[in-house]
Amino acid sequence: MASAKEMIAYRAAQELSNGDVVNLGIGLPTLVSNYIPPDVHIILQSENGILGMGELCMLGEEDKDCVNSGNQFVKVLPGASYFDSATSFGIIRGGHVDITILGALQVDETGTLASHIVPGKMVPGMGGAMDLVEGAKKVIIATTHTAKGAPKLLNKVTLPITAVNKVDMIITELAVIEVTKEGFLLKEIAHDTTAEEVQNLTEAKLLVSSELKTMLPYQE
Amino acid sequence: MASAKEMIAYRAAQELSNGDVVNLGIGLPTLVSNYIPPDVHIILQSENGILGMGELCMLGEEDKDCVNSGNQFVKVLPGASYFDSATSFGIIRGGHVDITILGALQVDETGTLASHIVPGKMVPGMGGAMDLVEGAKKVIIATTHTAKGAPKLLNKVTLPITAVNKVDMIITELAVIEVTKEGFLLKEIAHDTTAEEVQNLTEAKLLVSSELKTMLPYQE
Amino acid sequence: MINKILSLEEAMAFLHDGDTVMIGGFMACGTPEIFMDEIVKKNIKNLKVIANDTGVPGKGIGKLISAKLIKELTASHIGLNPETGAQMTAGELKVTLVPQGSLAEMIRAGGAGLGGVLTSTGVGTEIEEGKQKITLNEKEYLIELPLSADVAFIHGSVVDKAGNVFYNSTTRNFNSIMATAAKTVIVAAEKIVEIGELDANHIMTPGIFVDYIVGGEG
Amino acid sequence: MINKILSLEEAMAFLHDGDTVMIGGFMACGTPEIFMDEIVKKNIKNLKVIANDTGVPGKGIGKLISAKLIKELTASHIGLNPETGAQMTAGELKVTLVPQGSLAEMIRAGGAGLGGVLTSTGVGTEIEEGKQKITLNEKEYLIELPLSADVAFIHGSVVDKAGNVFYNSTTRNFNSIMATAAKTVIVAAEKIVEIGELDANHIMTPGIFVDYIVGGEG
Repeated sequence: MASAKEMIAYRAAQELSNGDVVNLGIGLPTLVSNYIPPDVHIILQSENGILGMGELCMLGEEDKDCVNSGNQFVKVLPGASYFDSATSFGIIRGGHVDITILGALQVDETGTLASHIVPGKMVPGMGGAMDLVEGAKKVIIATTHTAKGAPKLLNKVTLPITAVNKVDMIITELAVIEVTKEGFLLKEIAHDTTAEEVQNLTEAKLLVSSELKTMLPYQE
Repeated sequence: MASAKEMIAYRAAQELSNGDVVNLGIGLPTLVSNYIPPDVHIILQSENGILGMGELCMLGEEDKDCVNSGNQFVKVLPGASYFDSATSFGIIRGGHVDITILGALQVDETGTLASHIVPGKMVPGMGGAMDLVEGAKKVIIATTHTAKGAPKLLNKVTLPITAVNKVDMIITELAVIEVTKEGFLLKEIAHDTTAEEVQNLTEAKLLVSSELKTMLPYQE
Repeated sequence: MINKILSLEEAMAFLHDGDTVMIGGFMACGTPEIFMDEIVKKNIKNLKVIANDTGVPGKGIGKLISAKLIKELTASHIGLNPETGAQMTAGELKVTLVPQGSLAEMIRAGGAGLGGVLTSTGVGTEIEEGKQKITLNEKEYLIELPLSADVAFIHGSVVDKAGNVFYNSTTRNFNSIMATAAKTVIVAAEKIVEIGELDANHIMTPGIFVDYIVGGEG
Repeated sequence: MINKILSLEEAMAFLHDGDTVMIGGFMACGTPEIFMDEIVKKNIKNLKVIANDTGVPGKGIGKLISAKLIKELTASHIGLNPETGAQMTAGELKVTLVPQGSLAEMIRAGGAGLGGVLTSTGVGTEIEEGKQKITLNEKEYLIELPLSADVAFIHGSVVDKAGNVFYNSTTRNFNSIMATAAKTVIVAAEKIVEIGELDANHIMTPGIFVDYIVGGEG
């Protein structure tokens, strides 16, 4: 039985198309690369300065100079390139990343995101998240639907904001939600839930798509 | 007998010190590199993307990809580097060029320069001149003292301005003039002229240095 | 892997009358000549060109000038092509002159998603006209706005099939920044190599910026 | 030719208590460790550090954090070093968090003589605080100001005796931009080579930016 995280990562991977330039956030989003369909070739960007990032290194394969933005040793694929941080964020801010998949603390129905800080508790800093959310052509949030039962999909973000009106889509273990001008549009639900149950775990009102589908179930 | 241009270029070359990063404008200033003392090693920048530029190529020596900003084939010295135009002007605007030597149509006693345009006559555009005058640590104007007898060193520039209050020094075939807060300070005159004669060919008032010297005469 | 290699004819289908076009090069060094020739051959007109200069008659962008295909020009220098000045004086060509360093930053800003940059270059000169000024720490700056284009035609010395570009020597100039700032970027390659033949450390323009590659340059 | 090669001890004489210091690296990859160790050894204090992050305890800038040598920090991320957060909470360390892309542009602007850059990153967030905003074409931007430093400590994979630097793989990160933005730039070289051994096309930081070279890194 797949974990919620695996299910989310699996479904998020289906959003990627051949040739897409993709930046995956640290944590859950990184798992997405495990589930990319074999006929889909994407170009992974790592904001510390790689295009064409490959797999994590196995023990003994490490090149001490080649890490990803999570400070893990990685390989690069043929055709990869390296660059400095200003160029890297020129790529990001300039709209040359097709899709970024990131985690979230909170998202609201206007597509506003909080992901980088919990005052008094967690103060890691925004790293590259603010620029990624601002600059990527499509922003997908991959997150568990709730935090220990507390809704993360809200009417209005209450934590410090990472970016305003920028999230396009939210993928959780329960649902796929598009952020529209009218608010959250429920497009898919997991096979073992109902729109009502998803609504109960969501603070903001969900508009239910007339073409509501069942989420593609997880496959090894 | 040396020409006025040779005399100016020769004297200007004496302003360069070991290790200086120098950008020479097209025309007369380019001649300066012919007269750099043998114990002085400077680093020539060419704004199209070279640090460590060497001599002009002789016929048959050309690399089609390596030109200077005057579109002449050049050599590069060991330790040279190439870069793009944004980086090149980062070097220039960022104050990493120690000295630029440029020509002028007019300079006034506030150090304001006109060098790039004569309305209705010559409209070449400013190229890199505005950034060079703005960004270089020291701006030396190397020019004939007059244009066919008409003064070029004025109370106030009348042609379109290239940069405001940026010229530090003017070297002509007749004089070396420092631009001070009080105006033009005559520091050196050619051996065959007098301060009075220089003043007669200069519109702006010349303050004469108490340590007025004779210009180093041209030597082959 | 997506095939990016096109014939010259196929590539030119991406350029249309009236388009805004960036063209790399500095006085024709690093200007993609095969595209200049093909634009003239196809007689694609009313172009709005962004480039450092217009080369010389018969070379580089000078070919487009001679054929009177440019309607508006943004450049830093036109002095070495008297035809450009003549067309400007005759009212056939609208020329906007921009300091070279500002031009480079404006193109970079267009590619890097910046709303503009602040430079003191041009303060107190005619360059100020129509531009917003701002004073910070008692120093005046012009706000120079980003530039972008429909198509960028660039030169590449060595290009791999993924579109990664290496520029030799001084051919880099405006090519690498223009590659970031246009909807469609087409490179004229002197040499096309297999993916992996270029060292990842030596790539100057990542392949994601390059849409199409045409061989046969230089 | 001026000799730029110094001993570690000689190089450290350029850093003083209270200086503003840029330190290259991204999570300690490409951070010049020999300088971190020497700063701790010399106990140079009250530093104002500009860097992407503070590494982890015992690695990279984490060494300076553990020794409590930093008074003010400008960074994009401190999450992987809990000591940094603890010192901040205890009021021992003033931290200014900046989005990573803005940080890179601010450093670049400092080196490139720009008065600032306009970015929409951070609009509508706490990042706005104390910053000037500007609206262009109905879009809001923050004016992010240039950063510069007294000293920049950078890492170089291969450095020639003229100070030209090649950075291998992902070690380039903030090193190349910081090299442009400090009064004194000191590189920790993994390998020092003769002038001319680096290909002019592969040099990532021209030697004019580097004041001093110290060997023995990595």
